[in-house]
Amino acid sequence: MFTFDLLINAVAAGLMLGGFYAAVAIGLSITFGQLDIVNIAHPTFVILGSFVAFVINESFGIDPVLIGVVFMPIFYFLGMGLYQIYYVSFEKTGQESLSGLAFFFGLMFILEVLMILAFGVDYRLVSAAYIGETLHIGPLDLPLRMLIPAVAATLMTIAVVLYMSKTFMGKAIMAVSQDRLALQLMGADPIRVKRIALGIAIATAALAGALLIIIQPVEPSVGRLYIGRIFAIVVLGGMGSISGTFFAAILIGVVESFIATFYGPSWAPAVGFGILLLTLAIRPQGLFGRA
Amino acid sequence: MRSFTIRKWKGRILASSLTITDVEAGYGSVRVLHGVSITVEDGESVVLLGSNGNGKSTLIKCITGIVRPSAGAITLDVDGVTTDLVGMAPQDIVGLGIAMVPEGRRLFPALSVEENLVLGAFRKEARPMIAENLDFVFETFPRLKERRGQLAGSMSGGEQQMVAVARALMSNPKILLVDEPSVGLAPILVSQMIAKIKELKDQRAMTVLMAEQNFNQAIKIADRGYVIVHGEIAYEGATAEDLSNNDMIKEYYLGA
Amino acid sequence: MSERILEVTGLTKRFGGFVALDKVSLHLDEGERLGLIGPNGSGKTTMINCISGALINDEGRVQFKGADITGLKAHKRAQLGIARSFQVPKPFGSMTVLENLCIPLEFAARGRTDPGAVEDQAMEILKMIGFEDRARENSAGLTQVDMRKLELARALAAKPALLVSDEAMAGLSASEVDDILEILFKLNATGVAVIMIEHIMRAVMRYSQRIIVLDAGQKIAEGTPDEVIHDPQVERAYLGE
Amino acid sequence: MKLDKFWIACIAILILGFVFTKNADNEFYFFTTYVILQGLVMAVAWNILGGFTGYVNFGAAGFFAVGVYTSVALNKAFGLPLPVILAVAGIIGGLLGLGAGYLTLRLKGVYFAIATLATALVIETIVNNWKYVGGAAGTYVLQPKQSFIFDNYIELLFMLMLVLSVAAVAISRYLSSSRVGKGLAAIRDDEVAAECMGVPTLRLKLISTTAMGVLMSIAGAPFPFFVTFVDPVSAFALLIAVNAIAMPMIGGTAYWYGPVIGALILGVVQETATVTISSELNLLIVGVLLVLFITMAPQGIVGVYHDWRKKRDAK
Repeated sequence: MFTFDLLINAVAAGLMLGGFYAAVAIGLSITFGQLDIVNIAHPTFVILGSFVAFVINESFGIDPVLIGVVFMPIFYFLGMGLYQIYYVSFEKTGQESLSGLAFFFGLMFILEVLMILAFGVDYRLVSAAYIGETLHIGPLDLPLRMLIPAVAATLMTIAVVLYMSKTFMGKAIMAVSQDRLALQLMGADPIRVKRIALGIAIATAALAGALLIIIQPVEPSVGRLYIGRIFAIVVLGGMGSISGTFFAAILIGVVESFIATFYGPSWAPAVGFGILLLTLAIRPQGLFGRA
Repeated sequence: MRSFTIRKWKGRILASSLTITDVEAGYGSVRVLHGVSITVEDGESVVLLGSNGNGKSTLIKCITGIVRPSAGAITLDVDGVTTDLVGMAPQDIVGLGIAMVPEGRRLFPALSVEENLVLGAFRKEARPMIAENLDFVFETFPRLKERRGQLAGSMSGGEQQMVAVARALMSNPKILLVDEPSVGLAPILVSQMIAKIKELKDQRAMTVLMAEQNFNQAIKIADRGYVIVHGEIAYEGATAEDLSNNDMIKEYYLGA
Repeated sequence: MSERILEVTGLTKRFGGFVALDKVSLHLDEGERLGLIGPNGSGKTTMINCISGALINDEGRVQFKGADITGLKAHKRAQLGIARSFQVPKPFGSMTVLENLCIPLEFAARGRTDPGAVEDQAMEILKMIGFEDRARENSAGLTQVDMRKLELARALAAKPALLVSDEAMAGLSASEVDDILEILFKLNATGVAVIMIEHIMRAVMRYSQRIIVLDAGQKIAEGTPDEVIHDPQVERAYLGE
Repeated sequence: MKLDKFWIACIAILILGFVFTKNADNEFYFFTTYVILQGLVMAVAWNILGGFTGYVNFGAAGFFAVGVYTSVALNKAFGLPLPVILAVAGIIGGLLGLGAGYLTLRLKGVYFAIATLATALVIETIVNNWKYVGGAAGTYVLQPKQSFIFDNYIELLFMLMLVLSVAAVAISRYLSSSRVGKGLAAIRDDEVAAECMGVPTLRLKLISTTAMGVLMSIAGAPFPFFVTFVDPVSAFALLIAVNAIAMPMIGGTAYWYGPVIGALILGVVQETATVTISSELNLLIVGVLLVLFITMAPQGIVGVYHDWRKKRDAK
């Protein structure tokens, strides 16, 4: 049944979903879009963030969003270390593209299986007072378990956009894949710039993971569902434009929400991949591309 | 460690000069330079002349560390402190106050003009002076001020060359290296650009080394210069007149 | 009376708004040696990309041996007898020198090869340019001058009627330049027409029977080496105004 | 045609396999070997595109599942005999491969890899929603009663997969040593140079992707009869996609025998690990081995062996 209430609720759900997608995609937007590193394991780091939130929430009852924020620095160092391995093994020897891709593919499995070994394949949940509460505004229902992640994700996006546009390092990150040599001529060390960038990218996964487990129960292989979706968002968003990524995420969220509302939730996952394939085939530079 | 010594020099730099001795360099097993020696004294404008593919750009790249010489020495003298540049990374050499306007401009095409300029001030010593330097380059190139928000990649060739020069100035350099500023520019723009570089050099008391194939434009700003043919110094002109009155020049260029 | 082998008429190529080549015409006779020179960014490489089919021109026509080949794919042109060497050598890095030559022999020159094993023919070509002792070496590990030789040997293995040589000598020493020149002379002696793009003036002047000068996408001069050198427009293009 | 060592070995393997079915009783062996051989066919197929041509396919599971579900649908709709099912699965897989081949026109390297991944996941979503073949819930497939000249159906499937393996290896070996194979190697080394040397790059890439698609899809076609219960989780299993990449990478991608070696070694290790330890650990082993080989020995076991021999000869 197509009703007005259904429609605006679908839009609202899509906006919130899209906001959350931005949190997952923003890290990949930095790695894939800015650094040309195809971190296919990014969603798995997000799941890692979910399990960190799960473990700490269960043991100490701390709010999952707070856990996510607190763990960002730890994930940051994880990302810096990861770049160092990637740099030494692939970038330095000039075989980053395909071997690097396979490397992250392998890394994805290792992480996923380690989580399966540690936590099993059962779905895990977190608890917080607001999960289960819903805000009612007229005909609009805004479940807090969606609204809070969407708000947190939007704040994180704003923070990253500010960092990228206002700091020297942020601008250097934007520049490093455009012309690495020219960046050296500006006096910046591209390896350090990339290390910091991947650190930031993985740090966003810590919070994104915590947000994910607020929205839905999580098991280790859930991350794979996000691969196509976030690649679609990043490519659609114009490869590395953070604000473009945010709007692409919102777009995908709304479209998925519509599909789920009017056709059934099982078709929703194909939206991202379908849009990705179309984008790659028709307009590889994305919809919100700067260039 | 290096940055520590630089900090000591800050604010009381008196003189800076480059000495290049017997440099040999190339790409992989291609040897482009066969024992080149040149000097650039403080406050001079020195031009490297010669047609394409003879090694002018390679020499500039050796100075900034983009190409590592296989033999020879490149030393920078600043205020009596001598630094051997061979083996240093480009970002560290830039940190010493040497800026380069690369061939083909090499802007960050997907960043705005202003973002490009700000990145020029990345090195620590330049950051405190970013506001005044930005004012200065906007004054020098008013066109860039108008277009500060535009993506660098969407600018015309002449405007891009302005951005490249302005961006190099943002690092507050003592020595400015300019590599083939005329490439891809209409003749009228070449002449304007080279005049501008001369003007800037005088205003900011810089030392300039420029590689340029456009002989007649390059000698307009030259105090003296070298002609490089096939990786060797074919002629050293002690003055600009020396160069322009040399009837061998055409032979060097066209191999007649 | 020799035949026209290549006829390029009013060729225009744009990249976005940038006009890389603006209505350039050129022709080449069978067995002729043509030099194509001009300052950086004058459109030389774009021109040979349009001749070899790596790029398709926007306007104008390319005719080869009297047939219109405008719009034909690069591999078809190679099969018809247009070979090119690359400025930056592009060897098939996983293969030996000999195997590198087998690719054009089996693809570009298919149907035009002599009877007998492909490897023997590859070996003959290597012998002709004095390169046979490197036949079994892996191509990725060659020195720069040897890579250039391989580029030319591989182009030769395509059994071309026209060879386009893109800066085969950049960055080589004087004696190495002479080696490459000698190979190109030998090649031409077998009846192959050659278009040479080169920055090393000494080499182009010596090699070319006729020279065409491009500047900013336009043909500014054409003639014998001597005529071209004394052309004031050429002087302006190189020395500036 | 003279029989060379390769063909003698192939025939010997097929005869041995047949004798095995007549003498071994424990069905476990057939189950295990079937799984290893299925991995082998997938690895060999992957390598035709990934190793010979240089285009990485992350969507192996998608191609496999196309075979699986073609089989399920045809069996349910018409009850067709297995050979017909295999043929149709091959055609559909080939068409999908052909489509992937046209993708290479626009998408190079990383983008191609991501596009294949996306394709696989779109197929998965379609299957999840295709009620006729069981949708997300899955469906049971009955093994046919008669099993030809074999004692039971698993022996037949084992023999079928053995024949497929030999065929896949023969095709891969032919492709690598023929004129086509040389052209593919040229494309992998430098596509632009290849085109300029007269190599019809698009046509050869289409041959390569189509062969890959046919083989992967055919490898999946007997799967429903092997497991008797198919759902998207098993048809699109993670392990299938990883193995298709890991086996060639570990064995060595440059030669036709690389993926064979990789598949046999990794397959045996996996089957042993599954029985003796756990299936999760099995996945972990694949992941760790894959990452180790990519970082330490990108040429795989075959490459390590060649290096070792070169060093020995140099002494």
